[in-house]
Amino acid sequence: MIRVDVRPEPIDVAAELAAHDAGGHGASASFIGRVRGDDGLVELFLDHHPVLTARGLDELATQAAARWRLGALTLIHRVGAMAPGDTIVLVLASSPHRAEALAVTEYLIDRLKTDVMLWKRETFADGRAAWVEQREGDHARAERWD
Amino acid sequence: MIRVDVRPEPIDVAAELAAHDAGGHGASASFIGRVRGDDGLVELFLDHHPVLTARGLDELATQAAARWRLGALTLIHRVGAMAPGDTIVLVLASSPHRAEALAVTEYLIDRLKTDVMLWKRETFADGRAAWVEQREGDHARAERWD
Amino acid sequence: MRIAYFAWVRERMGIAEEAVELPTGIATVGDLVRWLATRDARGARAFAEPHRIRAALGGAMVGADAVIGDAEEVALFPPVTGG
Amino acid sequence: MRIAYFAWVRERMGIAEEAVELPTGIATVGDLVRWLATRDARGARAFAEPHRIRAALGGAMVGADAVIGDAEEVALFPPVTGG
Repeated sequence: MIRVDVRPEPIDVAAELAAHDAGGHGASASFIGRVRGDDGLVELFLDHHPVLTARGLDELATQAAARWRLGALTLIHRVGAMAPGDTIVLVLASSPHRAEALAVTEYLIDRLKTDVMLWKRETFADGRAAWVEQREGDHARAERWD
Repeated sequence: MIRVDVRPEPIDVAAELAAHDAGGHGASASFIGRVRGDDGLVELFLDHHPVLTARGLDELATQAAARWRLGALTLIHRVGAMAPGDTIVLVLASSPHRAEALAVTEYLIDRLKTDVMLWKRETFADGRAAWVEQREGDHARAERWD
Repeated sequence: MRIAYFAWVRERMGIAEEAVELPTGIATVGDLVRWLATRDARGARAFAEPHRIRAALGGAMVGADAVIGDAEEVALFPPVTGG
Repeated sequence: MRIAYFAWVRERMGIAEEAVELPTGIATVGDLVRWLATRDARGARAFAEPHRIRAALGGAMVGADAVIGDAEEVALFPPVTGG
């Protein structure tokens, strides 16, 4: 079962985990990325192009399914305005064996950072707001998989 | 917050996740290992030496905390009789940054396989029961970290 | 044809999208960006640094030399900053 | 002193643990295993292959040459088969 979603609504991790688990899998790995309230950040806004994000996530899921034996995959990305502590992204990957579940989770979270079309704007307690610049480190991590 | 537990009672993943998350962390990775019903397996029994398992898990948690910046770590291993689909082991690792959360999860799950004193007995639908022999593959994976 | 703007390109343009009739001689995405940069003050602000602009045609990423042709939408935006 | 057995060693011994008085001359874990293997039929079954036996003294893994001394517990078991 592959489930991919991009949406402005909050991500209910426990509910997604329960739905993902319904089949029962030998090994499940997950990654949860949350908004960090560093440096007085009060809002993280993610802008996106709906067609490009949906296509990007679908392609990532398809690549992962072609590369590893997957029992189930859940890939949910939130967009729009978020507060510190909110879940931005959830990856749940299950496989009969642990190495695959861990590898696909790491692959997807690395790839998400570079392959999915999202733009971040940070707003701070003092009123400053700025669009985040591209970071080289993300590309270096993602290229390990090529 | 570091939480380590070895116990015969079922592991409630959603409840553990909620407790682990209470602090709010930038990145959380998890691994869930479950009993696989391969080849007609009906019961997995894990025997253990309480002092050795507790010490082994504590040492692993301490090593992980020394090696990576951890916001929180949950490490729970079930012992005793389990049925297919039951959760055997749960690792939840949180860190401000995703690379650490993923690395510590992979480290712990690899190490658990070799460093924690557990003995597996498999019982099958046809009545056969056998203690599992040591596998070389687990040691090869664990040694990558030395 | 429709142009969609994202992130700070949208903020500087002050609109999320607009319908335009391409002037004669505007064939590629690069031509379009150069034209927008000279069309008005907000365009000058949004497209002052063309190397910082990325584009998608019909939902696929393209380079500055991509021919717009009869695409329904050209999307213009900064490099992505990840998930 | 107490001997604790685990996994198939426990099954073959038929007991989880027992209190023993060590005979004179039994100083190390290896001595203990060899003695148990000759003590009775269940010991012969459990300790027929000493290279498949691992041991812990006072909760720490030790080799066959470890001196038992005044340890409260010697644990004897097969190689672990993981988590």
